[in-house]
Amino acid sequence: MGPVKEVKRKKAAKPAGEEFTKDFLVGLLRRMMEIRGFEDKVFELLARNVLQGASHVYAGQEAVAVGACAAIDQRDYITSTHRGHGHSLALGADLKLMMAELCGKATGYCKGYGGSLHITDVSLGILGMNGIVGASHLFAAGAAYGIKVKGTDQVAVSFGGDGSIQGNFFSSAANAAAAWKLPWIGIIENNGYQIWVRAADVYGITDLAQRAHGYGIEGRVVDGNDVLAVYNAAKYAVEKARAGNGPTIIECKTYRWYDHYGAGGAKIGVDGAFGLGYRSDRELRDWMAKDPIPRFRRFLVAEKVLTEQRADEIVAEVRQAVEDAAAFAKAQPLPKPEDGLRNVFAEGAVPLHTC
Amino acid sequence: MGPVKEVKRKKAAKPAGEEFTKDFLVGLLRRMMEIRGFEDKVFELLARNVLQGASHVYAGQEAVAVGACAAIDQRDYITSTHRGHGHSLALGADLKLMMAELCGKATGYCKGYGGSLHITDVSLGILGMNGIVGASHLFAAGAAYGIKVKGTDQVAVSFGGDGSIQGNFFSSAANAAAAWKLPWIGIIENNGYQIWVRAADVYGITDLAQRAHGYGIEGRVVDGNDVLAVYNAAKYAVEKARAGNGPTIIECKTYRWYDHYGAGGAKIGVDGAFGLGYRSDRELRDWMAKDPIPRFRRFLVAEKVLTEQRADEIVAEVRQAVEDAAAFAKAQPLPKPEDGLRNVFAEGAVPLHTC
Amino acid sequence: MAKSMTYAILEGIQAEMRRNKLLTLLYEYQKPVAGGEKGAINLEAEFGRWRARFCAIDEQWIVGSCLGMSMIGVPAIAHIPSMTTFIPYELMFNHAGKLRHMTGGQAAFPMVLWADMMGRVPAQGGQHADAGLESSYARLAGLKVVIPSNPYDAKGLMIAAIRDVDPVIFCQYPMPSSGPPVPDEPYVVPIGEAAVRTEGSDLTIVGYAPQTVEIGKAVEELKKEGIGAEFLDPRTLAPLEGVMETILKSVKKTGKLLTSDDGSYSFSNCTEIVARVAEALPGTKIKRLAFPDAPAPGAPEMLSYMRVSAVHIVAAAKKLVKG
Amino acid sequence: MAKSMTYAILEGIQAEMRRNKLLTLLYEYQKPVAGGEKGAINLEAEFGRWRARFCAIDEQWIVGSCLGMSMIGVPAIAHIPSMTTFIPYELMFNHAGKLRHMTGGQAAFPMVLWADMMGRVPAQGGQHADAGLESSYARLAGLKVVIPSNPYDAKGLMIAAIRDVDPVIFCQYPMPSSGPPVPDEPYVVPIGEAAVRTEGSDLTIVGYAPQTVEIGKAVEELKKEGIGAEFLDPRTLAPLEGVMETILKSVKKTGKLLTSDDGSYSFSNCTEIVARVAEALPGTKIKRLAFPDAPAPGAPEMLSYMRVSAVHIVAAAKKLVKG
Ligand SMILES: Cc1ncc(C[n+]2csc(CCOP(=O)(O)OP(=O)(O)O)c2C)c(N)n1
Ligand SMILES: Cc1ncc(C[n+]2csc(CCOP(=O)(O)OP(=O)(O)O)c2C)c(N)n1
Ligand SMILES: [Mg+2]
Ligand SMILES: [Mg+2]
Repeated sequence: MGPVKEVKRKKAAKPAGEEFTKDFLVGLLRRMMEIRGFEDKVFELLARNVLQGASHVYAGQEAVAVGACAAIDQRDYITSTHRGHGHSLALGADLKLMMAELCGKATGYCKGYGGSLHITDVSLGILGMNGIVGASHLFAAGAAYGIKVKGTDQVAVSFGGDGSIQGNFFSSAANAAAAWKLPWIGIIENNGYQIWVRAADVYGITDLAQRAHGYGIEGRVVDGNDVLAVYNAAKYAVEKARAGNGPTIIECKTYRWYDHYGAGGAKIGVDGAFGLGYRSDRELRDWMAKDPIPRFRRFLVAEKVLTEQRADEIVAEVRQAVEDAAAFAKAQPLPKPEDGLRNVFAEGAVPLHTC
Repeated sequence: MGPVKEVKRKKAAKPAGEEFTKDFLVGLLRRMMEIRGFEDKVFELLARNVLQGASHVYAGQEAVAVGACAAIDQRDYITSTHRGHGHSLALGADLKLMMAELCGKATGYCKGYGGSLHITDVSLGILGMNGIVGASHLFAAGAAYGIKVKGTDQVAVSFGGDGSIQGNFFSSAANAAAAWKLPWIGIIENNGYQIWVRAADVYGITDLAQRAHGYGIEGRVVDGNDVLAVYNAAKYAVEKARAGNGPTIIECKTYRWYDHYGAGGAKIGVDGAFGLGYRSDRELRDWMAKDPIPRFRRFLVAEKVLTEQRADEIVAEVRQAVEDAAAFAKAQPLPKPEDGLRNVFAEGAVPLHTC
Repeated sequence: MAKSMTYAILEGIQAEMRRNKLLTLLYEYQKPVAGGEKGAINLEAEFGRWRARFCAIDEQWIVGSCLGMSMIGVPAIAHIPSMTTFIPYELMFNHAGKLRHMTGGQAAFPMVLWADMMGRVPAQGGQHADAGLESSYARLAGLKVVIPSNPYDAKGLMIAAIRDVDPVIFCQYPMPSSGPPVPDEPYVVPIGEAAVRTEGSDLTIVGYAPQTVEIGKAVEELKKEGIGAEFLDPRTLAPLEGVMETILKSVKKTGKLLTSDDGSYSFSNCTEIVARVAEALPGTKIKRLAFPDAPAPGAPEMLSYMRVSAVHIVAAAKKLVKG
Repeated sequence: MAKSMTYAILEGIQAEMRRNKLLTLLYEYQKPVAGGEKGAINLEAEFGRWRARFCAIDEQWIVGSCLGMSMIGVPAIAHIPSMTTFIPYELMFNHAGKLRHMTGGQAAFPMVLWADMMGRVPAQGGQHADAGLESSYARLAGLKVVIPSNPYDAKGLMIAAIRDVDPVIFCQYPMPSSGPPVPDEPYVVPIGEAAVRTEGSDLTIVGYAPQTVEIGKAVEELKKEGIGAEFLDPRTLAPLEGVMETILKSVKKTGKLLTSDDGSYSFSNCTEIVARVAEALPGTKIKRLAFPDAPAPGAPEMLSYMRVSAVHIVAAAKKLVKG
């Protein structure tokens, strides 16, 4: 095992042997903007008490989902977490069906059964957002085992926070993936906090990718606010996995802007990211200065991939799409009460016991 | 984290700053002989179907238990496994009460409730042999946390096989011990097999001590058939832990002579160690050539710590003590049937439901 | 303002931590902090981080370490969040519940598993809106299970649990600050004793935790219609022997038993109570109401359709009484 | 020589693995190998190591990976040893049992948790002599639980479990090679149907797995004394609706129900059956026999004192019938 490697963004942002097309690069920016736009809307709806339930807002971490998901294909699988809106959207999930699910509507992705924590579209290769921390890794590694049985060159990517490497599941995933070179890529989104608990106070390591070495897995650390750095690391891991060379664990250092979930403390029109007791506003401002979206936009404009004017147009398009999604969701029907008894098993309904 | 270190036996077998007394060295030999003698008797009783239940014979691994337990004091704690006879005896457990428990007698260590898998003497600091693989590590790390609360300089040592580092418990122990520098020492007795499964087929690492690094713990590899090498490594870890410098994981490479448990295939008077389908007799013979007991005996004789004659006397004394223990156990009373209803809670008995 | 459930529980723990200098609390993110009229409680500030420690997201550590430390005489409380109730199930089953017995009485675990229970919360989905999990623990040998329905019982049962040398599962559902006022001083609500919430002779209603709210409303409603319900709250689920004395005495009087449950129907909470009554008092007319054997859906419309409410209890009680 | 339980089960798995080229078995140390008159079965030799894989001592991996792979359409069987039954409890509870519901029907787990159950073996002590654990699973939403009592049912229920798109817990207790002969061909014993082992009209006796041996003896003994017992084996514990039809039909006829159980008494196996009978048929005379709410002690003298045997069943049946 080598030491933990830092994957640095290539000077011209082009990994060896690959020329990025303009469409690809602009697509990355648009996806990040879509996530931000969606999450800003969710935050607003939470603050206005229009949305119920525990939405864990992804704003700030967009580069991780978008960079990693750009490295995989339609045929591959991902598993996600409580903070999963971004992962789905990065794969191209429909804003309308997302929003309908958040609103508990019968036409949402999970027909209203799931809500924010469980948005799933199996047709996009999403094996489920899972509200139990760490479970994403085990299910993806299990899917990776299934890929070996099928004999295809698919891969399975799991997302998990800095909290996801401890607990019950990660260890089982990592050991088996290492022993049998499974096509599993574990993405650790290290945003520094587990609710309010600092990773540094509960772990004996600083770079969480180091955990990989104990299993015999290559661990990498990347700047999680640099979409191309994440993409490059993920691409490397995906190609390695497809070639039968086993798993990689990629730690993406990043930050979440808002509180753990919801819009607690935020007044409408006032930013609810500041004034949280467990972190300093200064720390937040430092990370906001590294916002992955303007950073990548500036880069694309400087590299003449995009004009400022076209970028503004995209912002407007995204804003409109999000507003349309919110309007769509509002107009959708509620689920039928008795449908709660369905989908327990594949067939039929379970008996009611209120009378 | 440095690389995995191999703790080599010091030339003169004396760690810096410590002079071994003759008593200490001969004591190590005697303890190993006691374990071997006890296990040989257990094996014989199993083969003759006198003993019921699943005894997991420790023969071959004596240097690990004896070396590690010599490094701790009466005030310290250990936790043990399904293969625990050796650990108890290394701490000075009474041969008679051990044998009585194996025979399910009312006067055995656990009054007949436990049998081979659970022999416990809390007065020796044994927090219980535990038949669930890996649990020993978590309970010792928990005890180590309790030591911090008490503010003493005790340590807690857990024994576990090569199978014990995966599964549910080890990871929880290692992470917390690393994060908060708990006085925990994890001893991994790597005998190469988990029943018939080779560690190499189910792990992505060869030196299991490497697992430690993923948590930020120092991991060491020692020759587990060299009692002084084990002692030195354990002593180092114990002193480090007492000084508040946190946990150590020590992998002891060793081998078990007999089958996973019982005396299957053995005819009375015929050695049941050979002819197991999952390993070669040659591999076994190689390890038997490294038998920790004659090896240490030769060393002590060469160093003039012991004469051959005195060594033979010890062998005879141990043999007698073991025979006495077997006779004692045979003569002991059986438990009262209704006592099975006791010790569920601290007080009283639970109701019977057969009528 | 009356003390909240959490304030009452923390007040009990605080008193015991003052009394016993080793008692230790491990938790995840649910800070042992509460504000109230009698002053704020902050266990980390008062007792230091070793004795009130937040941990990684590792419930196995939180519970397993409390088992380990309690074995060496450091009594401990493991506080775990609601969606993780079953992560330490194996630890409580194969270790906490068995080691005393397997060691012939040598091992003891003076520890409390303080398990947060979410209950049937809307808009969360199945993993974050569960109830009834206490019954999986009540099945296991060597464990005690308590389940308070108001702050008074919560404080008294927590203190009883801490003082008990056997491992106790303490289940906290979100409950309103109703019931008797909570004294500032420590006191004990004994484990194994049911509470008679209201007396009556027409039928016996048994239920606990969130369902006590619905049952309470139903009992009032029934009274208006001239039906006297005797409402019993078990408070302890294991061991059940003491609780059953109270329940059997009541059912002997009323001849009718209605149970109401936020947990699922099968192999579940009130099942054992019903079965014991049926064995002891053949001829009893029995009705069990419960959440169906299904996960809790997110959408509130589906969820509330599935939960038992006061209306259902009133209807079922009338049917039992009138024929 | 009749086929053993394990042979029958492996024969079923083998046939399904031949039929479905993706079906995969993960296990720990219990090799999928069995010898019999019809030739030896060795799944690893026949299907290769990817499809019949031994694993590290990590039941969470074995079960979790089967969940993961079954989600992508690779049906899987997770075989775990008896002392580890509850290690994957959380996985089956919060994931296998809930994800279909939480995703509005999108997620499916065509997997089988093949759980070895030790039963009340002497000279082992509490962790290695347990029984009744199936009821903890039967409580959980979205899971099916089957529990065969002979090789014929074992093969047919395993094939049914494999073909079922929902997750199924298949509980194997060590059982003798009794019962109907096991056909070489694949066949299905439907999930959710009880078996009537003997007919009778004086009382109904319900029990499964190891207790069927004791009940079988008791039924013979009772026959000699002129008492006709109807002996029902549920075979499925969840969902219980179909099984209850058979049981209720029988109890309606006999008016008396005796259950006998190797698992513990409380919140347990036959509790749910008793409670449902009590609700549906008030007036039924009911008796539950069971292992006490205690771990199994090592010493055989203590253990056998605690287990229900044919003698106890005969005595309890006579008491129920004669008054
Ligand atoms: C096993 C488990 N324990 C606890 C929780 C409660 N919980 C939900 S999110 C969370 C924090 C997760 O932190 P991290 O993994 O860093 O992800 P982040 O929220 O920072 O994205 C916790 C403790 C849970 N869902 N699952
Ligand atoms: C969690 C768990 N899984 C499985 C078992 C069954 N089992 C008992 S001992 C053993 C092998 C242990 O191997 P190792 O840890 O290397 O110890 P060794 O027997 O070699 O001393 C297994 C699988 C168990 N007791 N606990
Ligand atoms: Mg985080
Ligand atoms: Mg081994």
